Amino acid sequence: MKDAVRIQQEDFSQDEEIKALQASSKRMGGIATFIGCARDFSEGREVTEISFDAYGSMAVAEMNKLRDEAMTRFGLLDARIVHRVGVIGAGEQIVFIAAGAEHRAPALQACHWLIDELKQCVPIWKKEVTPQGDAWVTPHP
Amino acid sequence: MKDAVRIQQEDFSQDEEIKALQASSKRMGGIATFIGCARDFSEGREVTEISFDAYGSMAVAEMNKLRDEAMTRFGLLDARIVHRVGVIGAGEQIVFIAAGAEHRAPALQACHWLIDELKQCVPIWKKEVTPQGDAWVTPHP
Amino acid sequence: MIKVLFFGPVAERVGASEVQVKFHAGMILQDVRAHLQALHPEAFEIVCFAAVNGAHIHDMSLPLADYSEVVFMSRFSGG
Amino acid sequence: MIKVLFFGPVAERVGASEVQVKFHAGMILQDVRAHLQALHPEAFEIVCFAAVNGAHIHDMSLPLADYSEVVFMSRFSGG
Repeated sequence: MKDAVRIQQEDFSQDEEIKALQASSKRMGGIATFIGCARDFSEGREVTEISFDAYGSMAVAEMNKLRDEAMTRFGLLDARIVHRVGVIGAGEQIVFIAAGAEHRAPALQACHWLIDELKQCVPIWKKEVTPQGDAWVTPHP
Repeated sequence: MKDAVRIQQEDFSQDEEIKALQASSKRMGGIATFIGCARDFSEGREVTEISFDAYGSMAVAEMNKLRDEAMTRFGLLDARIVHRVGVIGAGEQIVFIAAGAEHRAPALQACHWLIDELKQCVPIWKKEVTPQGDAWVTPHP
Repeated sequence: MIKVLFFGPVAERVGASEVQVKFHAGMILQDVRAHLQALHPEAFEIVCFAAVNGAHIHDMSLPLADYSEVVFMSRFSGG
Repeated sequence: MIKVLFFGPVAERVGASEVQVKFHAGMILQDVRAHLQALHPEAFEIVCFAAVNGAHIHDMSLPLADYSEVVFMSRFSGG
């Protein structure tokens, strides 16, 4: 089975990830997921693709820390985090988060917390490629 | 393409549902999903399977109303709701909700709102089948 | 004729998923409810909601048309 | 030798994803930062975080060991 936390170039399958998550416990009553996608339009500019750079070893370590903290904080049965790097076309999937718990509320809260924290703590940078040129994205504080 | 709102006996594929959701707009930056699963244990009893009964026509109408309201209330680009009926084994998927928006917060909030409302408003009933006999589930108020 | 449907735990207590109630002029939802509640008191202990032709109805004084579809339902437990 | 890595917008402004800085006894993180900032002022305008051997470091007076891996990073924009 694939690792619960990964950085990879290739696309991922939700069906596969959910199956891996569910395999950890039959007591899982609720699974919340978040998928971040490459939009074809950002702040008034057309975006043809997005290119990601990552400090890979630290990014994976930080994602594992977030997963561990979410498991404890929300009492999850399992969680998975996958982030793609390299060049991603408009409409493609970028990031996947799944949180599974006995009941729905902690799964949904953990999923929201994980994507917010990932954006704050994980050393990954995106560059939007537009017909007018490339631009690294400056996150809103 | 399958309807965005459905009641069906057969299992569903997240990959297919997400693809259908994404097809509605390339401006979709965030997709939140919730999957409800049949647990093998509930309130101290072992559960071997869950059986669902539904007032089908009204359930689909109510689910469509919820989808419409979520689209407006959270400014979604698209949403999908699938609920299975019939007999579902422990560990299997019961319900699927997906909400897609330009940004992550409304997608995550809409997904949480939709599953909470579905439990309140949609005429579906579950019976837990245990080694000690069957019991209709009485929801907590 | 009024078609009355039951689902889940209510159907189990009634022992049927559909019954017919004879229509009469001026009939209101409460008439159907009172008639069936007398026959199936245990089932109606858990009835919380009613629907007529697929719409939630809170007002039991709603006049019914002949051939209406009426449903008496317990609390939902889907999802 | 201290290995210094750059990523994303910082790497673009430095014009390299890796540089070497000569180690000396008693070296602290701030020494490396000051040295590189003088060479690449535009890149360091957007530097917000530093890491040493894969861990976030807020204290620029951290003593460095030889062969440490140091990274100066701008705000993250993943997800």
